[in-house]
Amino acid sequence: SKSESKGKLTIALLLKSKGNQYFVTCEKGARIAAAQINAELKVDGPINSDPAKQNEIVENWITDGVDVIVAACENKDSISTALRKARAAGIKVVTYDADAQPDARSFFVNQATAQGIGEQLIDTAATLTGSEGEFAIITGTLTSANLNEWIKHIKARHAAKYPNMKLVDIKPCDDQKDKAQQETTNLLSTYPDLKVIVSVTSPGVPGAAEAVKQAGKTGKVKVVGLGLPSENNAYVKEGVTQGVILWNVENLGYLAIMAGAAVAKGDLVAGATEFDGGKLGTMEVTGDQIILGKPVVFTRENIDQFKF
Amino acid sequence: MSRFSRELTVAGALGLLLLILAVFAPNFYHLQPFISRLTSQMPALVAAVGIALVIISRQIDISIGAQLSMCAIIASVAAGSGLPLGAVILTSMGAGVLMGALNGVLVAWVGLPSIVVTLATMVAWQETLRLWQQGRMLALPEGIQWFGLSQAAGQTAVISVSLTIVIAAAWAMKNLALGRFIYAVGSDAEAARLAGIDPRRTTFGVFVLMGVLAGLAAVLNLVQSPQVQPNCGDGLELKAIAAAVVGGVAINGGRGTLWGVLLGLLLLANVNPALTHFHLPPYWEKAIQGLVILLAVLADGLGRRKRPR
Amino acid sequence: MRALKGVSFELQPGEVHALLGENGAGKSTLIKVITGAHQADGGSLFVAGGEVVHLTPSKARELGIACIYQQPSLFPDLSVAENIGLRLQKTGAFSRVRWGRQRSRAIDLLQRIGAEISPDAEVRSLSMPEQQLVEIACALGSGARIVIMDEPTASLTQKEQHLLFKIIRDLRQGGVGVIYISHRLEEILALADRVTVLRDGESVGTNPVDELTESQLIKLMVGREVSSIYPPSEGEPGEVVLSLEGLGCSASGVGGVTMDVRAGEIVGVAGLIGAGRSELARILFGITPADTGGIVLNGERISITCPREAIARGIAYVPEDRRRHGVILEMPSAHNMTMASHPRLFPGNWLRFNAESLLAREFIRDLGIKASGPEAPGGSLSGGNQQKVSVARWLATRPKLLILDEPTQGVDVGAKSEIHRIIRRLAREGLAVLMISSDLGEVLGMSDRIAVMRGGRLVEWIGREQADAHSVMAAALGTNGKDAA
Amino acid sequence: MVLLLVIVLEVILFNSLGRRFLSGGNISNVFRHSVEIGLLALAMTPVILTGGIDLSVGSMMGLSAVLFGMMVNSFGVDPWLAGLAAIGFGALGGGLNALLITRLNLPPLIVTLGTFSLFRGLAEALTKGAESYSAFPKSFLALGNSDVAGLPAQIWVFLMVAAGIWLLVHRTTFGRSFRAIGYSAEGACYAGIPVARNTSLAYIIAGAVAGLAAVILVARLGEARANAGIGYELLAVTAVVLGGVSIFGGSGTVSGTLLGWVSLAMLNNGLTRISDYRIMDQTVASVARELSGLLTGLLLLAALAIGAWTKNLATRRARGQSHPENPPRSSPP
Ligand SMILES: Nc1ncnc2c1ncn2[C@@H]1O[C@H](COP(=O)(O)OP(=O)(O)OP(=O)(O)O)[C@@H](O)[C@H]1O
Ligand SMILES: Nc1ncnc2c1ncn2[C@@H]1O[C@H](COP(=O)(O)OP(=O)(O)OP(=O)(O)O)[C@@H](O)[C@H]1O
Ligand SMILES: [Mg+2]
Ligand SMILES: [Mg+2]
Repeated sequence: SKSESKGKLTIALLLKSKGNQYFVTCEKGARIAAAQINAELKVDGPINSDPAKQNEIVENWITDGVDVIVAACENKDSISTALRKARAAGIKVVTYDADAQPDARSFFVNQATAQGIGEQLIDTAATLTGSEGEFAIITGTLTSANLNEWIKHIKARHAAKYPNMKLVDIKPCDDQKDKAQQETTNLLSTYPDLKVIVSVTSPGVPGAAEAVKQAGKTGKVKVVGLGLPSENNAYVKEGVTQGVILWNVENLGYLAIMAGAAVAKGDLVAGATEFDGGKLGTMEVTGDQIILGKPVVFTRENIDQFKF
Repeated sequence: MSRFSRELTVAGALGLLLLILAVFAPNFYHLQPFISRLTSQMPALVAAVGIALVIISRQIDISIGAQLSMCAIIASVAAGSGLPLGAVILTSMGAGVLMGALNGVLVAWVGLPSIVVTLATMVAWQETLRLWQQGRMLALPEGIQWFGLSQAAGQTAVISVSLTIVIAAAWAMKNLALGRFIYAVGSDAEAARLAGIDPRRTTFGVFVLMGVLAGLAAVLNLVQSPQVQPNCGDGLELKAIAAAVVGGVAINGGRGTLWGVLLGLLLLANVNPALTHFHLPPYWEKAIQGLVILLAVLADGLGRRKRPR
Repeated sequence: MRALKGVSFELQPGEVHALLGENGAGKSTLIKVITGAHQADGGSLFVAGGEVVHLTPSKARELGIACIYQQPSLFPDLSVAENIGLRLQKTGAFSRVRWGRQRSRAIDLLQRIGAEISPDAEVRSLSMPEQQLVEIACALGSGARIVIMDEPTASLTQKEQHLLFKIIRDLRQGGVGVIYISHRLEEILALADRVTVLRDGESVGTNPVDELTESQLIKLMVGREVSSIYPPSEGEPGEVVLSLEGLGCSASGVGGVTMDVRAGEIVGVAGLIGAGRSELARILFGITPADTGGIVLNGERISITCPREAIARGIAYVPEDRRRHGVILEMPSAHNMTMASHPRLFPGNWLRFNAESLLAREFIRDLGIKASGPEAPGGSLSGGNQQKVSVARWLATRPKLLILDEPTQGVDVGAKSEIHRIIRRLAREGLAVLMISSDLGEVLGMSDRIAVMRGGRLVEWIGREQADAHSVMAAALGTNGKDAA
Repeated sequence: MVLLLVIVLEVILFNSLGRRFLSGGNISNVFRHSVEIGLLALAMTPVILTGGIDLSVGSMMGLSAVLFGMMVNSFGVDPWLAGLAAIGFGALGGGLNALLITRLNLPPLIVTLGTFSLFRGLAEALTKGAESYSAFPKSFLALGNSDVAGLPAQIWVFLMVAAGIWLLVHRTTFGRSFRAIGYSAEGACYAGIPVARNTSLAYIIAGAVAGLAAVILVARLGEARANAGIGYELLAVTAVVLGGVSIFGGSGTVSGTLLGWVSLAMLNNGLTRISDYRIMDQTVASVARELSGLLTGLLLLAALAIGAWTKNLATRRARGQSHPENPPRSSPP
């Protein structure tokens, strides 16, 4: 294949958005992996919320003739169109972070399933409130596909397991911390009995925490969400935010590249049950997914150990 | 008086909204959330004052959101390097002055259309920020949040500074020759020139003032939480322009009061919380904001049609 | 692009100095140079003995020069009091506006000139003459040593005129120098001490008014006998093309206009500025909606709601404001000339460049338009040639009725008689012409019949034989005993 | 012409710095990916020629995309029929803008700012923000992803629209009247030009083309979602203005718009081409895309400043007085 003729593997890493701390960290892990296996790494991603941008980047890579595309997908259906083209052009495709349609890639490096994330979030919320009372969700934008996927699983788990909890509202914060803060303030005054706020987007967690703190409801209203430890460190220590949930993002980027390289080299083929995850050791392969491992719940005790 | 019909309409609409909230959602008036909500609108209010001046002088500035982000990040970097609070505030405003002056030079002296100039500078600042900060949320040092005061005192400070600016600007627009120059230039630049007012200097000054206010708004935004995000000004331009226009500032210049702007901003800013308090689904939010803008100008257009030309 | 070539002119304190000249002679340009609105590119200006360089409007004001511009230059969004205040302020940007004082000063000034205008009214709500009054108030309040008035009486009624004359005499008494521009010779004879005549941007001489008669003035202005420049009327008029039956529009103060215009006939419409002549034309052309009376065109009763409809009916209107309505300055002359005939020239809305350029070249040749070619932008032509382009646009529509509104405004002497010849030729070819003009000589020289309007009404018909300057002016002013105003 | 030079420079620069910039596949990508913005820029040209602006086209794309997806997925409408309907909805939205602008004499900037929010809001409300539609037949998706006669399929549609708009602007009386209205609406009215009708036409076309752009975007992405076309209005305005169309109306050409669009599209693509180069051991990768916005802004300002420099003199001379930024304020009666 091309990779042999060139000698050096070219791996393209697609981010959901550039200039976003989460993906900056992913990229960091990816670079470590690329350096380790001596592959050339290209990184790109949209800088705005234009849903068509990811497709454009993938198609550019197709003309570039990269060997592997490792993609985090913003819009599942749209990006699959482009990824299928890439596969048709002989490029290996692995997804990470957010999956595409199964026929558009060979493996998905899963930090945790959408279901897992959704359930982890509501389970944490339930634990904090004794499985009862009102809760509200802060999301990024209303049109964001994978956030909606997580919310769907939150709702399903809620309906199945926590009949005494009540989802009162879902508010978008446009991925702006300040807007999350304002929305939370509104939620707090609209629903005085609110017990917990769940943010499925990372700027939403510190935003909600600041609003709860300013309302003097620290501890009375819990805050949980998906977020970066660095952005939430202070709030967790002050006891405003109870649970920040995230996987080791750097390792996610690392593993995604390792998986991509393994697929390209033919080390990882359909039906495999494990592959060599470099510094992460041997990773288990379940069907067409490679699970990074359980998300970490950052708490007052462990949050200082994570530097991203 | 018919001159202030728009202000009265908006005041009426705001009053009605607040009344309905009082009856159906009294929670809206709980002191702490009420104050917090008000405080969080103050940066937009200060920016809206600036944009109102720009529009009254018959220009437009869509770079203000990017200006605010830029000022906020420069200020927080300054704060991070250990500058005292006062110097941080000055840094922010200074950055605003420079960015405003750039717009001003290109519009007033080079003679380029303001919508294009500010479109270009908007993109430029946004991209600079992305390049520079990579979306990192910056943590601010101690003593910046609430100006190092208690929360209540800080909120009072933010609100009173902002209202002071509105009042001072409204007073100046009414009572200082400079304010009248802005109206005059917006009303008819050639007549202003014949009356001995320099339209170019006035226009330039307005853009610089806009920059100062953007810098100040950035500070007022900065002090409300311990971290700042590089996209904190995104969307501010639309919010401020809509507030000014809904409040009766004529997009063709020459007309409008800052009281109207204040009312317009409060009206638009309260639509969203009201929707929450009325338990309306969030996905109606944008459509309703758009309708409010259209209805406000529609009322104006119909009123204008009745008047003989 | 030289409006002024060499003007020598001096103004004594306590003198009313009239500036006289045909339309486009450069009077307004001269005073715009004096007030710093335009920069002179040669010569020098002395105020009270000192030479002034780089004059700007504010510098002019400091020097004590105040001006009433021909086109009111007020701020439409601001109140009357504030307009006056802004024009009078001599303050820095950071000084206080004293609303109370400003308002009482405005009331005072408006009273002095007998204007019944509320100081709180927005200027955009004022009529043209009211705006003129505000301009006068601004100039009077300035306490200037030199007051310039560019056709201040253009739209004033007798009452305000008399008050204005009294004020001007008071100013003269107080040692103020007044430059007074007007096309009304009787005003100049009554008011001025000396008169300077401008012709095509040059001063042709200054004389004491006492030594001059009206006809001498005209001769000075035009440089030859007026009567000689008009082509003679010939032939009998044909069918009635247009008849108006009590036409009017209450909003603009025009009412009860009844008239017939025949093919081959030139009907002159005389009247003072503001008499409603242009308004009548705008009603006929569908720009202002009529609300009373009817229009009969070629025997058919019609109503006209927009210019497009008027054009389709064979009406053409050469508007009075050439720069705003007559020519689109940025567009090529050829495009300007075909603009009103799109449906006729471009069937199916497809442009036909050959046809367009052919037509443009024909008009350029026939009307003697001096242009570098059909592509020359309207704004690059001289005023007279712009006017010809405007006329060409309407001739291209092949109208049955041609309404001309101040057809020779801003047009130099040569071009003027050329336009007159064209109008006469068209009439001869069977066109009905309604010619509105403030130029008395033109009305007298061109018209087969003269309709005189006053206060929005058609007050008198004067046949060609009876028409003279006196009878027309008297009818226009309403001073021939029948209707003492 | 400045823009041609810019494009040539871009080609030389990107081809020497980046990889395979001039390869057929890449050139075809450049156009495939910017067709929607190109369509909006084309549609915006008549609007800007009349002295107006339409900020709602991007949002209209979102609304049209959602309506289109809904028709196909929820009501089983044939995608080609639904595509026509989406164009129709776009025209309807443009009609709303036109109504407010011409009948009520409201400023286009504010009207379309309102509909900018309204259309996007309706799209979100219709889908509750979350739903999207992706079950489209292959034959339809081919419009967005296949090549026809060596060019991306949608380019053929684009070329047809471009030819149509070019004819409209340069070969019909409508185009002539757009300019007249842009230079002086009042003057156009006195010349018997149906100002309200023709202005409306420009906005309706803009809406319809936005609808078409939405359909093409959906065909390319295979998914219809309320966020289609976010921010495209500014990109389109940028291309138009870069192409030398005066934002005050009156002057400008469709070919200028096309050049403006091409130079922007190449800049955008070319900068990502050079992304795998390293400068002093530092990857430029993370920088390139951010630079594109910055350079776009600078390019815009530079092009305008040069344009203003050379043209200002001419217009000043033609107008004789007043500043260019102070066009006559009165509108036709
Ligand atoms: N801005 C301008 N650009 C080019 N030519 C101009 C401009 N303004 C006036 N002119 C021309 O300069 C000449 C003098 O104009 P001006 O307005 O001074 O005449 P005027 O004597 O005041 O005439 P009127 O009696 O009509 O007021 C005219 O031929 C006119 O067409
Ligand atoms: N902008 C305006 N607003 C209100 N009234 C106006 C306005 N313009 C004109 N009028 C009124 O309409 C009447 C007729 O004006 P018009 O311009 O038709 O007079 P005219 O005899 O044609 O004078 P001119 O010689 O200047 O053309 C005037 O008496 C004036 O009061
Ligand atoms: Mg004059
Ligand atoms: Mg007239």
